[in-house]
Amino acid sequence: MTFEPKIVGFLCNWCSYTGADLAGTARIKYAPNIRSVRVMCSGRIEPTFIIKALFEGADGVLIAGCHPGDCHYQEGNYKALRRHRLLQRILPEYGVEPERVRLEWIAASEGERFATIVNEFTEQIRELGPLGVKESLAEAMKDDIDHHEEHIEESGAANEA
Amino acid sequence: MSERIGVYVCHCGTNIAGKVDIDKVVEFAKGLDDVTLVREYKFMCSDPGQSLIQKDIEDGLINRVVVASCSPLMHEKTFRNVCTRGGLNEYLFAMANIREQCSWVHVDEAQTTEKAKDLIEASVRRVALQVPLTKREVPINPQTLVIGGGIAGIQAALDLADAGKKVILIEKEPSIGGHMAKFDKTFPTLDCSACILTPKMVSVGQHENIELLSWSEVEDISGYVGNFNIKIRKKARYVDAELCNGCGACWEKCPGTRVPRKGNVHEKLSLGPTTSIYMPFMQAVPAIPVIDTETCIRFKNGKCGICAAVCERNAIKYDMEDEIVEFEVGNIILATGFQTFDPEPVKRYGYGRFDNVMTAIEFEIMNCASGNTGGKILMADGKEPKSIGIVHCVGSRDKHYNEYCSRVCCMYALKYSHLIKEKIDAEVYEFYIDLRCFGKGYEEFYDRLLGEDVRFVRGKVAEVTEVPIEEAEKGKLVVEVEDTLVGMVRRIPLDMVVLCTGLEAHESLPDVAGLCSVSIGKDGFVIEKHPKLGPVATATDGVFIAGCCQSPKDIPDTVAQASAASSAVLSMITREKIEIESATASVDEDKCSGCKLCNSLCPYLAIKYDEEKGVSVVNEALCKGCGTCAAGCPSNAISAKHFEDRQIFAEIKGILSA
Amino acid sequence: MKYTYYPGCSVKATANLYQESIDSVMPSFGVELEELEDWNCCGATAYMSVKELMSFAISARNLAMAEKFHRDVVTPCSACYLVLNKTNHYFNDYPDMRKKLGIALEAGGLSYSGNIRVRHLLDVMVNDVGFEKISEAATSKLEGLNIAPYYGCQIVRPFYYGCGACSDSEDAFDDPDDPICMDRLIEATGATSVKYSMKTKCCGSSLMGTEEKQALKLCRGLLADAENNGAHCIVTICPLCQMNLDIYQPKVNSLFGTKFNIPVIYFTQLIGLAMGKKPEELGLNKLAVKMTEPMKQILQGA
Amino acid sequence: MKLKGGIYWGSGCGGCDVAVLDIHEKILDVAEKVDFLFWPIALDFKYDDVRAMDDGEFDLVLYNGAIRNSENEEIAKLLRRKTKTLVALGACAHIGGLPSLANYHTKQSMFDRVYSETESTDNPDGTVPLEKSIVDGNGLELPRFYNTVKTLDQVVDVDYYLPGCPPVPQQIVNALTAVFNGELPPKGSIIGAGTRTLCDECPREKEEKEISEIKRPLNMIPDPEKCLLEQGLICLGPVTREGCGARCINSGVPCRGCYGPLEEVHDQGIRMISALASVLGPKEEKEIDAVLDGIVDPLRTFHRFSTAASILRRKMI
Repeated sequence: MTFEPKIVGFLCNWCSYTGADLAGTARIKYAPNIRSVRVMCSGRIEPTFIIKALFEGADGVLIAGCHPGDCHYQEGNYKALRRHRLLQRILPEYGVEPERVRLEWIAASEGERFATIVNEFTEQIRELGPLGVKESLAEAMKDDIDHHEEHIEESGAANEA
Repeated sequence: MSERIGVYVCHCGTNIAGKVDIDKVVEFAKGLDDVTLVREYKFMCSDPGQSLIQKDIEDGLINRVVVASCSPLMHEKTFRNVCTRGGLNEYLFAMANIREQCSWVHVDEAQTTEKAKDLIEASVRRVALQVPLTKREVPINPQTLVIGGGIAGIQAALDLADAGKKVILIEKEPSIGGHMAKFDKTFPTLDCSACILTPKMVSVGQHENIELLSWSEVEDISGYVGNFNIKIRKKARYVDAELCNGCGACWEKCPGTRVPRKGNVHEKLSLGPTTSIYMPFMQAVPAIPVIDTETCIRFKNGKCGICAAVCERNAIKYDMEDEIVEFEVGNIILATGFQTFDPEPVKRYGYGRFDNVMTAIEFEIMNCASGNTGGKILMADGKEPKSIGIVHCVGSRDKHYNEYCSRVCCMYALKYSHLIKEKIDAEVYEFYIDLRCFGKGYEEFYDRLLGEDVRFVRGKVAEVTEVPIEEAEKGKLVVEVEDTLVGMVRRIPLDMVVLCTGLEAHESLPDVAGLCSVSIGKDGFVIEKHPKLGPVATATDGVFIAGCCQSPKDIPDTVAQASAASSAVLSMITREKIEIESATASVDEDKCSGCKLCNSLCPYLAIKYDEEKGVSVVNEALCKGCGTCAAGCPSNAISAKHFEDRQIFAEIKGILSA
Repeated sequence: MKYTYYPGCSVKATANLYQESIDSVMPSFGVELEELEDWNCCGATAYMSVKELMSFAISARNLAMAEKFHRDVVTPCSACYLVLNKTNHYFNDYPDMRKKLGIALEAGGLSYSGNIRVRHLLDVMVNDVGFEKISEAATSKLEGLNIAPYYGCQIVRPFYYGCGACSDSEDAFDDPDDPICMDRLIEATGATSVKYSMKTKCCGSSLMGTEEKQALKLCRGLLADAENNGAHCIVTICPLCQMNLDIYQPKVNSLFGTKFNIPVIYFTQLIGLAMGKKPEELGLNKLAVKMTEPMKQILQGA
Repeated sequence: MKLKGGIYWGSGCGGCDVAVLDIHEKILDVAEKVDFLFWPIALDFKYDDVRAMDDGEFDLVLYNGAIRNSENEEIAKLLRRKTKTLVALGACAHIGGLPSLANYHTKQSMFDRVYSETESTDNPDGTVPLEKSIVDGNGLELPRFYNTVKTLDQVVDVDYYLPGCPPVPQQIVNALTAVFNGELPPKGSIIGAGTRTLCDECPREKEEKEISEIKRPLNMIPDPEKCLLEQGLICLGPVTREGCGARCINSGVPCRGCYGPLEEVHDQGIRMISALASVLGPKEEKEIDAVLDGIVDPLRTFHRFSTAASILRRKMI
């Protein structure tokens, strides 16, 4: 079976979520790999959400907000941008390709652009392959086993006896 | 505690059911934790669909609702109301968007169905953690602030005042009237501008419900819908408004020169007196002069005092100072208007280099009967021009300056042609890209002009130059233009060129908008609440817009929008109270350490530090619920209601559970 | 400051006086121009409207060869500047064209990533060297000399590196509507720059070969505007502009009955004169319209 | 009757044991109330002595240090069985501590570095520790070195957490007193620390923040009165639990985060990223990057003590 990337989108209510809706109203087809979480403003998006999404199995995360200057709440998108820039610096240290977390400005009128970005991003992630944070963690810990466990079990049983 | 969640899957006719396997989705939803019942229906938003949900709530079968249908932007309100009617708090409802972002945009049925499942699981997990929120109401102060005394502000103020509501109208110039007061005639009816505007200005000045503050600026705005606190700076006029009777003795004797008395005709253009103490034009309201301190001899070197000497009522007060006055209002109407594009940077049109290249507003003033040319059309040297070119779209529809169409230039250009033809015997050329004559009576006006011997040349003017090639071009301004209808480049020698400078938001707008937390778009105009359905409101409750601060518009549209804004304000005042956003941020004071990190994050200044408690607190009346502070709070002391961390985590888990 | 030098065909032939002045002046400013080996004609502006793909392809060959040096390409010719930049622009902004050009280059064993910046020598002088250095080097200030800076129409066109068709890109080195960098350069030599309207107007370019009368008409306008505004001479930055205004000046006079006698020199020659170099060293002896008496006097005074 | 107590160190530096001794004369009060039956750093007892005890015989065991190898895990599990109350003492047991910075490497890469690559290593035969080896005919067994460092509660159930690197002695006294008086909070609580972040007890003046340059303590002398973060120093105080008495802050050194995050903060380091980035001055990408360039080794700075307890826990392999 081919690898189908799982992509989580965090979209701001006023521009990007509306833009994504517009892609729907205009019946523009795009890759089904993205599932979006709606927040009121891209300024609400915490890096923790992104890390959590990666941990829970996302292969890529798309953050989308209003274009600079167009934020419904004036400046939330700049906060999103700054958090994204800093997050990008630590992802490689985790062994996560920074391209997996993408920030885009998508206006309410840019349904077509939303679809294009999702398609492009899906293909990009497909090329990068699965991320598999949990699998990697399990793999990294598979030999971290205490061989004495049995011994303790036995001695515990002996005590009880 | 386990919740009883009801999941309602909508077919939306075939819109969803055509792509999503409803049976599979229903079966899947039944298996989710806390889900007690799952129903499907053809149109969930229809009356029977809504009743299904309402009945289940009333029967006590469920205490949380998930509707899987269209976008929440479409029907969230509808289903929230259903919950309320059923007796369930509307915030115990969540929506899965399986239409706009699922069935409508994907091709493969199996994948679309899988996505629908994931979105439903996310909503189910989320709704389980949602908490009831209470609606909040604040009272509305019936007084209104109108910023800007052009025709938009005048109309809005009069509408409100006539309805018996108090209005504070502020204008930064010495008189109200705005741009309209500078016009001679208005298109397409050729009404005399002064004749229709002056009575309105006078009404404003005399209205018992309007407090007019001219020569004043907004200093500060704080508070929130229904309860704004306003600080206004009344600039010193140096003339006591109580004593002055507008007799004019002062400016008749004033030796100072505000508008140069030497120089060519175009440089000397003015509507009112050219002296340092002046009224901007003779019909000014209030009819009280003001001293221009930049040019007043008294203020420059203390050596004059003529105006004070000639004033019989002793109204001149050189020691007057700016005064700050404060008001409380419930609503604000922004009507800051426009300024015209400065064509100087468009070097190829030669404005500033050539005497006889003038802007539209200069041409208006020259045409105005009450101006100092007496409405005569003259070249800089005082002679009558024999040929005039009118260049459209200067600074408009141009990626280098403003991309938008300024909407009024085509029509005022046509008006100019008519006025020129009426007043003098000159050839008139209109250089246009497209003629946009869309309003009532506009196309007819254009048609009329076609019969008035005006030369229409379709093409964007490349250049206005003084360098002659042919003999006939010597001593003339030459307009070089590609006539796209003829298909050739033409050089047309002219005596005078009028640049149809576009409309831009007034330079004072960003500051004022900032004070009311209203956003400015990249075109420089205020972003309205909705471009189609909310054109007079803004994203900030209680702040409305009228006229050219929203976009370029003509007088009829401005007046219509001003009336719309005032009726929106009236509707607010009449209901006396307003519900405000429930999904706000709130600070857990037990967790807040008072680090003040969040204080600068709020665009609405809703977060303040409470010195006594040593914690930051959110003024929920000001909070719009963007959640930026919650994301920035290092100790998780701030939670964004309805978008709490745990709710979003649950959603993420749900999305990725498959 | 080292650059890859793309001289273009003109300076190797008719405009060798331009090259002479470049060779004479540039080393003093630390500008090292390393000529691109095996360069070919850019196709000039005319070819582009005849065979677009072919013209881009031959132009792209130069860019591809220059890429391995990772330096800016500098050309003294406005036409080369325009064509190479336009090629870059089409290569970078039109995926179809990029593909086709990629195939063409591959056939020649070359490849291009689109990352070479093409600059005019004037850009290098005013932005990399700077007016201050020029002013320092101009020991013989040309006070009293009125010079009309002639930018020509090609350098100000909006095909700047990598920016699509926008003239307000930060890569643009001067205002396309109202360029002033050469005015400032003239001031730096102590001379006075003449303000005139036609400074960015076309000289007729290659029309001189096909529609001579039209081209001469354009030259006449230019010369007239410069003269009316009191110019002693015209300074240009493009071999074709110089040739049209200089060599064809007598023809303009005979056709239109005018009496123009305005020397047309290159900006590098101007800088050389201000540095006190001998006219012959700068190729000034090869002008068709010789330096006029008033000019000579000012130069001697300096 | 005296209580039966034990103190154990897993992968740690011993600082926590010393912190216990640092309660000075109060140790006598403790000794009056508690019989220490197991405290490897101070008293000679054997694992077998513990194994011989009844399950739940200890009233209280303080476990400090992270879980780095199988021995740490084995004894953690043993003590869990033998005690009524198990307390994770110190940052390592609580959130992984400094040892968990090793999670950005693998066992192999660390062995390579330590046993062959360091500049001072002289190991021509490439000898590395083996789990089983024969020396002079005698079998020798070493615990297994884990790939991933864990917190105590990632291997056993923990009753209470006493954070800090090391915990402040007074907080240890407070916690022990609570045990003696039977005044313990609900299981799973943090004891010996506050409920807010360090800024609450930090005496420095705080204003609204806008940071346009990141600085390092070695390059500046901070204003003694003002918030360190506002002065451009990366201070983890805003994301770190109070309780230490702001000891570093008072010495002009920014907080490094040893007391761990507040409840419901899922990831201390990532939280700091969000908070810090929120209050940076610039809006343009290039300018933002220029400010961020000032942060040396951001991930380890933000996760200095909490890597093992962070969401991703380690570098992917």
